[in-house]
Amino acid sequence: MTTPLFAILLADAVAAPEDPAAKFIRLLTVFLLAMWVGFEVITKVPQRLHTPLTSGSNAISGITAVGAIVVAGAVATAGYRFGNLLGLLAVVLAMVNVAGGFVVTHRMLEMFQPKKK
Amino acid sequence: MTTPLFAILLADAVAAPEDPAAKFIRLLTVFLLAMWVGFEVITKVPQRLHTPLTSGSNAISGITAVGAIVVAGAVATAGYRFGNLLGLLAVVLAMVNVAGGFVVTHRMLEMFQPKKK
Amino acid sequence: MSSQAWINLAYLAASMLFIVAFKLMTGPRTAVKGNYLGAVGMAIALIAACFEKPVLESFAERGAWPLVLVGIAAAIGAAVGAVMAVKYPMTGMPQMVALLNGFGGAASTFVAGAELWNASATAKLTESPLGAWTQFAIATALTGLIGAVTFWGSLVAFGKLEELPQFKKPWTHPNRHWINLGLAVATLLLGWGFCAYPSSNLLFWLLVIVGSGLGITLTMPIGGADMPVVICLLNSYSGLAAAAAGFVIDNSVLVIAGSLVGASGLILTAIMCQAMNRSLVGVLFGGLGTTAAVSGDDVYAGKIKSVSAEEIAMVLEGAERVVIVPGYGLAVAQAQHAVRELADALEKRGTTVEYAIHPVAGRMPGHMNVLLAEADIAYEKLREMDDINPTFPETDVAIVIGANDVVNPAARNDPTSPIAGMPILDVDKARTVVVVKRSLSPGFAGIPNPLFAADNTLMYFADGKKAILDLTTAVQKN
Amino acid sequence: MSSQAWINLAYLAASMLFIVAFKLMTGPRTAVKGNYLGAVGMAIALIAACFEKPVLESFAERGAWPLVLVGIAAAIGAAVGAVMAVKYPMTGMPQMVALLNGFGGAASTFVAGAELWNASATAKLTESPLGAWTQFAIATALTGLIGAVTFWGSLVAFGKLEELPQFKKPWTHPNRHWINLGLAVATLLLGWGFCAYPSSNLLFWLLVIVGSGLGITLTMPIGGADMPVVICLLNSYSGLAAAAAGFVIDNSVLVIAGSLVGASGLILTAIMCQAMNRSLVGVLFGGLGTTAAVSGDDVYAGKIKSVSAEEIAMVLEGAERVVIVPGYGLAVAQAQHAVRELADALEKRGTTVEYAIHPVAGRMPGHMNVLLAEADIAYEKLREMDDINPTFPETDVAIVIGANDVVNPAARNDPTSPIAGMPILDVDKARTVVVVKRSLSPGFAGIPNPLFAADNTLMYFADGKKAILDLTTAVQKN
Ligand SMILES: NC(=O)c1ccc[n+]([C@@H]2O[C@H](COP(=O)([O-])OP(=O)(O)OC[C@H]3O[C@@H](n4cnc5c(N)ncnc54)[C@H](OP(=O)(O)O)[C@@H]3O)[C@@H](O)[C@H]2O)c1
Ligand SMILES: NC(=O)c1ccc[n+]([C@@H]2O[C@H](COP(=O)([O-])OP(=O)(O)OC[C@H]3O[C@@H](n4cnc5c(N)ncnc54)[C@H](OP(=O)(O)O)[C@@H]3O)[C@@H](O)[C@H]2O)c1
Repeated sequence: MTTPLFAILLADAVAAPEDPAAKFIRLLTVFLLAMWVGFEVITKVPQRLHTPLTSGSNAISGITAVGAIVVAGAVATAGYRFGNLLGLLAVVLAMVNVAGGFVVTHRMLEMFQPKKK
Repeated sequence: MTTPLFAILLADAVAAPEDPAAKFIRLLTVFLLAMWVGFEVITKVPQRLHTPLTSGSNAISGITAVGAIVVAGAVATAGYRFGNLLGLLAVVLAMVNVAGGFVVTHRMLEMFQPKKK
Repeated sequence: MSSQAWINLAYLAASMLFIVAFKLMTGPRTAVKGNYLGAVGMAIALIAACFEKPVLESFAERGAWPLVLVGIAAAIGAAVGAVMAVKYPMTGMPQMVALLNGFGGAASTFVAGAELWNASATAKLTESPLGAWTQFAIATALTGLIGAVTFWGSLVAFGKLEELPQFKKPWTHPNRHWINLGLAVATLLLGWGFCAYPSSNLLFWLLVIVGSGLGITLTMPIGGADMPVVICLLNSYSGLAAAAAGFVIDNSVLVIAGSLVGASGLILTAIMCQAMNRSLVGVLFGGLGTTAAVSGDDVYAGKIKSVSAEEIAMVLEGAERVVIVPGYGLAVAQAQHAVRELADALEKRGTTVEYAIHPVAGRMPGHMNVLLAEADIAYEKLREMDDINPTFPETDVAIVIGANDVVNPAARNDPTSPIAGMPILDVDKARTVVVVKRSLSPGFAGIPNPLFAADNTLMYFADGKKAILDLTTAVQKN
Repeated sequence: MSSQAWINLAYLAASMLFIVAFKLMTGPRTAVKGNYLGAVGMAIALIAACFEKPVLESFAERGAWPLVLVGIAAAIGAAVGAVMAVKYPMTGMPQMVALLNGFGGAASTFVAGAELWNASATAKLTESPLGAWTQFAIATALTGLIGAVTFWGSLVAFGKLEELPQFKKPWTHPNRHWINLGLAVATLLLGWGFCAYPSSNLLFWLLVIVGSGLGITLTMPIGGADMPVVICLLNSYSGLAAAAAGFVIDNSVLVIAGSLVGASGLILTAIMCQAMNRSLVGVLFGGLGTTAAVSGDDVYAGKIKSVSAEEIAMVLEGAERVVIVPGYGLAVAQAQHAVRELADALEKRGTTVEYAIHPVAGRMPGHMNVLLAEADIAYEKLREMDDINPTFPETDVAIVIGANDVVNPAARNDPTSPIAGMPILDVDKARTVVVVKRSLSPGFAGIPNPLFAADNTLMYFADGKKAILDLTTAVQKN
């Protein structure tokens, strides 16, 4: 028979296909797994490549450009264009980070290559 | 007809069920990350512990019991009880796997412990 | 937070506990804790499953009895598993793992089947189409298929390792490759059909039947000695089946745990093949396990020095450093405790005793470690191949007990040998080598071993356990 | 498959490419490929972003110009970044990384701010409540806060490393701990408030302002030499800010890439602290960087042997094995090419030359490796501490160029030394030690170095570059 507790749980469970909390936990799952992969993979990078590692990971942190593009390119409710402007600014900043990071890493790594004299 | 971003997020979260393809990719993401973690972590297990590793991972593969519980305990549409029966069978089999796996692993690992004579 | 969110959080916690469990498997002390944490994770996941929406709805509609039934089923399963685990002898671990593995695979198949049954029933009642679910049809088909292959393959592997009479001879029907091909084609056709009609229970179960056939015909021809590779591969499959089931019911803990197990099995399979210097395809479809034994007459003729326990005891008297090399014969003879006593006797006299463990000695990765650990031999004394090989030239006596292929110098010297290139333990470099086995018959690879004919080798023909017990007595008498 | 599914697939591909990129960072050859793959992943993700539903809707409604604007903004950013990256001198890498890092942090803040702005505008229009979104309010607040701290912290770090006059002296306001505490309390209060009113733009931007303050006041007191630790930490923060932004806009590629970067930064921070034998808290809140230099008079008095280039050239003549030990001074003097020439001259005469790289030599992990690689010195000759330390007793001459703390034997011998316990390069065990530096002034740790007064040490006082050039000439003359 239906106890009050179960009724509540039930109502909750039937309500929405994916509620924000469930979404949060889903992203948390991805976050924790990716963190773990990161720790495992990066502890294997040798000391001598730590500077390029820093700049390379720096470039990848520019991934926030993805978010920037979406907010910059989205439809703005009339009178609320400020969001788009912020987005554009974010695009510029993030792209400096991305391009700068990858290029500088490449420049450094090129130096590690054996060269013909 | 303005449909700003948040409204879409909101609509996504509250009303529309996630489309199957998107769901599949979401699970694929988790799968690939977990595989990667698995490879990184397990390559570090020393040879001498490979037998307990096999039985331990065996126990964990009994996680399918979770699915078994859900299908066994679910409401069956009248006349369609066969699904529940299958589920119950799956519960039994999966629990043999789970309990057997963990116990046998423990038994083996106990042997590796230094003992007082 | 909704109840679903709480459940997902519990699943997440369980997933992380599983990863930590694997992480702790790196040392024998931490591994015990790892195993506990794995069990805790499992418990959390199982309890959370009882609060899933369909279960709660069923509770509301039909009362507690379905959940009670589930509880009873779980209790029966757990009891059976625990009893098996406690009762099964340590030497039979490979079989035990195979059996448990098969059960896991079967469970996954049944979960997918039940899910499909319920879904198609609902679809029929509500007349809503299942057409758009191609990805989930694939996942369902894969679960059913992999689960069935795992179950039957594991049963065959179990039979072979238990040396049940029906499985003694590898099955080598002349047309077996055609049969396999036929089954594979049938699998593809049924799979394709199922994706087109994803609500068809019939197609699903046909797929399961074909998968069962494949599981049997693929495993039957493989020699008993190759079974460990097959077991690890099936272990990996059972994980992948669980992950696929996770896709079917949209559950991330199944996906994560399943893929961890899948990765673990794949790695072990790869390591084993590497250590045997064979390819996976060779193991699965080749026939090394079925090669007729090559005659060793030319190799051994007139060069074998057979000795008694007393003679060996005399050799051991002067030894400062003794290395014991266990192999599959140790497991067959169950001589691990006897070995321990011999080592104790030697150590009491001041001799250093160590053990050289080859990665594929025995019939399962880590097999020797488990056996010797059962006899209370300290973990630190079990040394891995690369670690101990350089020390053989400084070893006075190497005692090889029931090992053969893993100490065969032909792997190093004879490029035409079937095991050429396989890394071996260099016992032949020890001052004296004592080999304990019952006869001159070959080991798993079916080839003669020049070591037995070497100048510095003494053969002691007897059952492993009896031989070591006699030797210990002789040593203690001296 | 829906368009959203394709986009998500693209994001997944990008995420996997990022992981592969890190995985390939394990060797200098594969790392180049890794960097390419990382860039490819980024390109895929950025292109996919242009097909996100809001962007497409905007395209349908307002035409192409918003997307064109985005393209222009991206092009400007990329051009600026690329030019900076090509133009900046190699010795300034730490600064460069700090600056780029700061931009990434600021971008994350703006993304969260823009998202919030649009969302709250919609909420106002549609009068739908935002109340239930606590988790996302937390994510938004965190993104804004971490981003602001990262940006301002990075700017300060940049200023210190560039040795801009404003940043020369570490800021040590007597009440700074109180100020930090006040800002921290304000952060918590604002964060709490924002979670209660998650549609408040005002609260968000106040939080950003307070975060900016924290970024400055936390970084200002830290000594310039400790900046590399701060940079790695901020690098980690910028990753975490991106991951938090991923939570805000529900995007897994941001979450995955962000957490990879977060993990990387945390690991580097930990490694650096370990190699300096200091705790992270000590670096962030302690004051080793600000210690007044201890007088070295008692240590050095009467024991310093100052020599000329010609004298050193004579010592080098008889040497069979020379080890060069670079330190921060090498970067300051930009002497890497000169060192290369010296090594060439020595090698031409048959001398073996190797380089001993201490993990925290210089001002950034791997700093010396990058510098020496710039001068075309073969990767294999750069040897790590644990690897080369045992060889110093067989080394004829160790040439220490601009290194100080990393060769200070007090770390080994004097338990009261501030660097006691820090692992060092054992150059004092070489037959002869040549130290090239401008004066007897201390290095980063601000303590005297007994090595300079040792019997087998010759001091050569000059600017690093000039000194090595003179030495090379002297060697070639001999
Ligand atoms: N460990 C793994 O994971 C794994 C997996 C698959 C395959 N393999 C293969 O298995 C082989 C293992 O090598 P191994 O050297 O351990 O074993 P082996 O080469 O199979 O030789 C075992 C020897 O033990 C002797 N033996 C059997 N019962 C005995 C008893 N009761 N008392 C005394 N001796 C007995 C046998 O000779 P008698 O009959 O003359 O007594 C036989 O020559 C390798 O070829 C490996 O590639 C290993
Ligand atoms: N690598 C990292 O990641 C990192 C991060 C944070 C902190 N640190 C710290 O930085 C220190 C690094 O040690 P280190 O031995 O490389 O450097 P150091 O101990 O800081 O010493 C550098 C020496 O170089 C000399 N020098 C400066 N400019 C020069 C020039 N133009 N020509 C010749 N010599 C010059 C200086 O002496 P004169 O002024 O007499 O010439 C100084 O004694 C360690 O204490 C470490 O803990 C490193």
